[in-house]
Amino acid sequence: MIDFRLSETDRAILARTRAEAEICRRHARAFDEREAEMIPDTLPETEAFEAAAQAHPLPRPGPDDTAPAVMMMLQAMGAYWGDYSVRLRRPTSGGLGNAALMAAGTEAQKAKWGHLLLSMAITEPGCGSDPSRVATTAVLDERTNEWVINGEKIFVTTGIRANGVVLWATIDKLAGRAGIKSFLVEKGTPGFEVPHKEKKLGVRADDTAAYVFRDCRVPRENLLGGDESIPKQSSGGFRGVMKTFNMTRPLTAAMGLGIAEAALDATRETLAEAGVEPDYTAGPGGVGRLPAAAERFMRLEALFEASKWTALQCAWMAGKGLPNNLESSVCKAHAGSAVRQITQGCIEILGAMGISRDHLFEKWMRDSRITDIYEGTGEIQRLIIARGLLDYTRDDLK
Amino acid sequence: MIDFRLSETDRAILARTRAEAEICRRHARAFDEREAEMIPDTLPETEAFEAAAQAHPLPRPGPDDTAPAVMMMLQAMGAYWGDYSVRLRRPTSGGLGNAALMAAGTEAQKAKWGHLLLSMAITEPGCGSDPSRVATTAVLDERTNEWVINGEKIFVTTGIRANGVVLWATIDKLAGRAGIKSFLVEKGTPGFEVPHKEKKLGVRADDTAAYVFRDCRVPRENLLGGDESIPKQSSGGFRGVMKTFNMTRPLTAAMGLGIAEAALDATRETLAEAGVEPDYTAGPGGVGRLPAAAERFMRLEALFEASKWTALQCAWMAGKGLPNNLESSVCKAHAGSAVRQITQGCIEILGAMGISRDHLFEKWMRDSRITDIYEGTGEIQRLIIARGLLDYTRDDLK
Amino acid sequence: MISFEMTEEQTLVRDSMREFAAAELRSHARAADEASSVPADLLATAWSLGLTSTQIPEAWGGGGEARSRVTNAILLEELARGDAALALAAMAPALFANAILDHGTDAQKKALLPRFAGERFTTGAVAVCEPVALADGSRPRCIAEAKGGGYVLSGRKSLVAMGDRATHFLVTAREGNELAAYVVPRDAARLVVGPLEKNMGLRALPTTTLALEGVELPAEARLGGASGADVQAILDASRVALAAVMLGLSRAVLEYCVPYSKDRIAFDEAIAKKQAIAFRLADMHIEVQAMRQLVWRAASLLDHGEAATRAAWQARAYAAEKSMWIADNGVQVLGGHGFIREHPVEMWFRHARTLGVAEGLASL
Amino acid sequence: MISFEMTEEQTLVRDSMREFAAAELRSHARAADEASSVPADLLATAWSLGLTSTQIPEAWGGGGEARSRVTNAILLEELARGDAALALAAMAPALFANAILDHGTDAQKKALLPRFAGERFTTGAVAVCEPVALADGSRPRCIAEAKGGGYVLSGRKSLVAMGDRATHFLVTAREGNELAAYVVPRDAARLVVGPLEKNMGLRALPTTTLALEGVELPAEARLGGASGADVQAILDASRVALAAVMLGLSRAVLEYCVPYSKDRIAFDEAIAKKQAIAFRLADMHIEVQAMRQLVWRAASLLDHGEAATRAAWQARAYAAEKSMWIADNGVQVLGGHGFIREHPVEMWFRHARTLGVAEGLASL
Repeated sequence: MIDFRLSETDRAILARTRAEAEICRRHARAFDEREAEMIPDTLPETEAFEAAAQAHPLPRPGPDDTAPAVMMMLQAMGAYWGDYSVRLRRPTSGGLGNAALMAAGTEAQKAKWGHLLLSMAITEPGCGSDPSRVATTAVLDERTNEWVINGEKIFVTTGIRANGVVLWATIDKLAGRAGIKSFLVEKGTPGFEVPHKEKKLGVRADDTAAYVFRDCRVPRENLLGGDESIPKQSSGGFRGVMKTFNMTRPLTAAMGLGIAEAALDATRETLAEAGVEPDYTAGPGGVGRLPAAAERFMRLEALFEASKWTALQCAWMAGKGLPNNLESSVCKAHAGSAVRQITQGCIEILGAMGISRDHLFEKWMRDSRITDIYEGTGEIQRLIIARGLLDYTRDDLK
Repeated sequence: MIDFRLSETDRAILARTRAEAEICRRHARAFDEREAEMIPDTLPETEAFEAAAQAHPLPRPGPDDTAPAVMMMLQAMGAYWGDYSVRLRRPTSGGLGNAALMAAGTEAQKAKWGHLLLSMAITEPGCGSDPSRVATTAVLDERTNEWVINGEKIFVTTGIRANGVVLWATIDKLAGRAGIKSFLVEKGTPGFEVPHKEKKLGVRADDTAAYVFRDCRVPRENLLGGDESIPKQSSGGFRGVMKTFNMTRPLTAAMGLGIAEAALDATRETLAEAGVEPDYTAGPGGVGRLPAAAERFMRLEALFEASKWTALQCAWMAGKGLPNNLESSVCKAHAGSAVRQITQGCIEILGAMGISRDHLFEKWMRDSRITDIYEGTGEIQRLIIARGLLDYTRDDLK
Repeated sequence: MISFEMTEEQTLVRDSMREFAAAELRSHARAADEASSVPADLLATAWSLGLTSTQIPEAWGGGGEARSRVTNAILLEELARGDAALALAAMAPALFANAILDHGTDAQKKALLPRFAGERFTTGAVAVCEPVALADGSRPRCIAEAKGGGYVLSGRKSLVAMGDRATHFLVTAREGNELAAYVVPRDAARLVVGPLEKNMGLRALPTTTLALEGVELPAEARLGGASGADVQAILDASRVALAAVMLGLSRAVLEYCVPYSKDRIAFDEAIAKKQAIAFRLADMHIEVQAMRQLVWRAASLLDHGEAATRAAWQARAYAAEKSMWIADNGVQVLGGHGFIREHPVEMWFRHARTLGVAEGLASL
Repeated sequence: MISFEMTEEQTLVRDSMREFAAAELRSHARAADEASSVPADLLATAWSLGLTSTQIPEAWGGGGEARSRVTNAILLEELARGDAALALAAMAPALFANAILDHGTDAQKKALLPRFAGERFTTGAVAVCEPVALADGSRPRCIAEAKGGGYVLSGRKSLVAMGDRATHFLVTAREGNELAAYVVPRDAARLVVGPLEKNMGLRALPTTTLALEGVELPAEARLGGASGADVQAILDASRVALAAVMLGLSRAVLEYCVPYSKDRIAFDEAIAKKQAIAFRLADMHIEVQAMRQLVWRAASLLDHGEAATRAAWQARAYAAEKSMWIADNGVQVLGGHGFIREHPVEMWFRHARTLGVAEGLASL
């Protein structure tokens, strides 16, 4: 049955998430301003997190609870409502690579690497948002049963702090997209170098790295999904890789939306202090009499809800094992543009105070800007959607 | 010197235009609703126009007067502020073909046909917004010194009422765009048929016709610009034709903007009656406290002014004989999208009353919608602009 | 538990309504728009499907089937995909009946609901809109004054759907600072039903004005009687319903533009192969998906009796903005053909602007 | 007579400023932004060009050149194209000086203007913004009360450009229902100049807060003296000036994106060959042209002493909206490179949002 309500357990889980997020937010500004410095891996407040955990015990999941995939989204939103980058510094938190592992890994692989913080390395200096043009190669050395990896990756989120990476490499250049596979490489593996950290517009505390692989050897079983993931018919191969996108695109949307929600919540409070309140009883003609700030804010809220539920529906499909490639692009594209409008719009509504670094509005605008860029730009998503709608191939619509 | 002020003469001319426009507007609704019927060519109020003329005598033009090309734009705006279609029924008013004649015709041609109402026929069933794919042919019969024209044209504005047409035809299919020339054909010429009138969303009283030419013969001198317009080097040929666009694109913009201004003026009045007033002293933060209707209206006004002055600058360049092909596309594209936002936005601001045919708001929204479509859609204009910006050829950017 | 799973019944409703809309609504839409009238036999056909009666409890002679706002939103989306004007005309009886069913006293239900369980088409009308700038359904200018144990209504209404044939009108008014509604029989004294209105879009939907020049009503005429009714809830439901209609309209535009742009050749290839067109189609699809989430969410909150005013506002405001954008761009995708009446897109463009500013034209 | 013809002088100013901006501003912009400070020698260089002094009448020691708001708008566009933050820092002295020149009493001119005609860089500061939500330059919360023949100022200001080094502050305040401004020397008692503010964009432009905790001023401190000054006119000019700055910023973005998108290869060809990118560049160009018309129009009205409040509002509001759109899409055109600080676009993105909500940072 179509239902938009949460169970008791759901609420408890989110309460815990929110409590943890509030701890993270205390450090948001400091981590942002101290980008350049080395910051200890763990927060000073491990105790605070434990306290939050005790204050919000998690009941046993029941049959009425929201599906794990959807709950994962709500938790991601909650976490990023607190702080995008600080949260990632929790040893317990997973990177994008973890989502890939959970989605495409074998049980053995999940058991072996599930505890690690895994980054995801797709983009290369040459290929921007075009995942099928991956130039990094993986060659199987039959003699030693090892994959030998060579290539460069950029824009690797949490690339410095991750203990390992799920990276895309081609095992057969001629096979094009079909030859692309995911491999898991642990930090410290010889030939795996992390030359530098990028200086960015936002998510400054969230280390974004460039990776270099030079004759980097990993055991045969580090091929994500195991040898079975090498399909009989080639076309399935790329889908195998693409499959890992089915949760990462909605999750990427959720991360951005968590930031947008933070901006909306703070704007609502600030407007209320200034005596400006939304009024949802106002009809289509009546909104014209509300203060412009209230009307504008209400529209941004609606945009947020539209984006949020579109992303949740996409994750719900993933949880159901329903093909959601088109929906993944839809929710990623929608959220990517929604968070831009929302975080930029909140500052416009508030006026000059919004750009002061004494508040977090400007940080939320900077941090959320990555949403429409990484894991496939908004343009790439629209290309995928349009091809689906028009039943066009890559050659029909470039 | 950069100056945005009008002279005395300018103001007198505009006062006359506005007075005439007010007469036309009285008939706007009737002409719109009675689309299907035959309506007499001249308005019942020729006397009213004469009275308006006497009430607003035109002083001698002086050196301080605004250039004719710019004044032509302001007059077009003023005329369409009244009513787009009714105005065209004035025997004295010119069609788009007249602008083409004035821009590209020889003195002899201007003298011979200047008094006629001339439509402009470019679009064909096959070629949409792609003028270079004109399939209508003109072949010179050396024996009789006549051009023999064959082809079909659609979306010919004022096509029924016009006494003649400036049409595009190719004299050399192989030469592509270079082979395209403009020809003047008077109504009644054998082989020139007008099969039917289109039923439209807007400008319903403004007859839009389809034309058919079957072995239609016109004298050699009906080639616009005369034989000299057939260039030595082919490339100039298309420019010769394109040249006629340099005033038609800004004029098309002005027509739409006249309608948008009508919508803004009426919305301002209606809001004032409802107790909602703009306040231009409000700063970037302060606008949030204005009624949403006022703030929204003020933004639409700004959009209008931006579009208006962009179009006027383009016309000013044409008047100066400066190449304004890029500017023509800029102002046409800007106005095309501006009038959509303005006329649709005014109704949204007013609420349900805006869609009643007891008022003209809904008609202005329908009428102005053609602006972004005819004389080259907004997409075509952006293509031209992008090629110019990027220094790309038609093959580089399709 | 958050779920997006349609019930079997909902899938059934969706499919059957999609068929009906294609066969009966889309096919008559253009002619009805040009004629500015709704075909009587169409209303009869819709009536025979029991669109109104099935959800009326058996106690009042109806089919007594369970009523789901989500299911009704799915139904409206499909009907509006056929044609918004004809869909609203066909569902007008339910608009009136649902308000009585949800908020009426037993006496009001007993007196009015059985009329909608009969064989022949019959309808009431709901009068919310008013012919002034910035009109707001939640703040009517129409006034109700208590007088001699009854009420006196004064004010003007517009966009009263089916006002030309309604047997009763449910009129919203301000009673002091309260928002209230009153059942006004067509033959009430000093009630003047105006001639058919001329609107930009939805031409096939007959609408009239109402002039209430001191209409005297008995106490029982007040919806919900002495305890009154939650009229905002009626408005909320109507906003969600209109959002569902705008959603269906948006799909109609998108689904017309996709094949058109694949067939239409310019510069030697299908315009759909141009990113400028293809990306716009993608954005239309994106917004259709997003709109539906807001509609379902608000409808589901209504189903579970939770506070829905905010969700309803969001669904309506978002659908109004995006459906207008979609229809406007549909016209642009068709270019010159978007401007002539040989194609339905110009009609949908008029529908979109009309729906986006209207209130009280539909219910769930 | 409507004309868009630049004078020879204006062409000269445009070209020389373009050179200066490229050589001195653009080249230092990134380092200055990362260091959050403006290079002192840059201010000296700008000063030596006489950007401030030349337009001060000879009577007060200046160059006495004719002042044209349009010319100054052209100048600001070019400087901001180099870098908005450094442009505002370099023009800060003129911001203060122009306000005195246009609205000050002879005594105020005599006392203050000669300072700006000297050899070494010196500046005052204008305090308009206030650190509250929905702050409005035309409705300050800062209050001036008449007391013992003088005035007492109470309130808080923010985004005071060059507040760290200004010798004087021109502070706007509400005097009863009147909008007024006061010259406050840096050493005034109960005036607290805050530490450098941390802003999202324009990091190179030093700004501070001001706390006026009952600052006592003599009657002569009031701008324009007893008859007062048209402070709205100062705000109008500042809005047009900021619009000119946003225009220059927008051009910087467009002119950076054009070559980038021709060089950047994706899917085997330059991204500029994709309509999705090419049309966005076209829209950027369209809006740059449109913005300039509104800026020139407002500036020209100011030059001719005509009512310009409406035109100034339009120029600022439009420039704020479109320059933000352009910078935001500039980031998108660069994709991942738009998000890293190796390219200037992320900085322009921060500049755009900052300029779009600021007031009183520039003049004409």
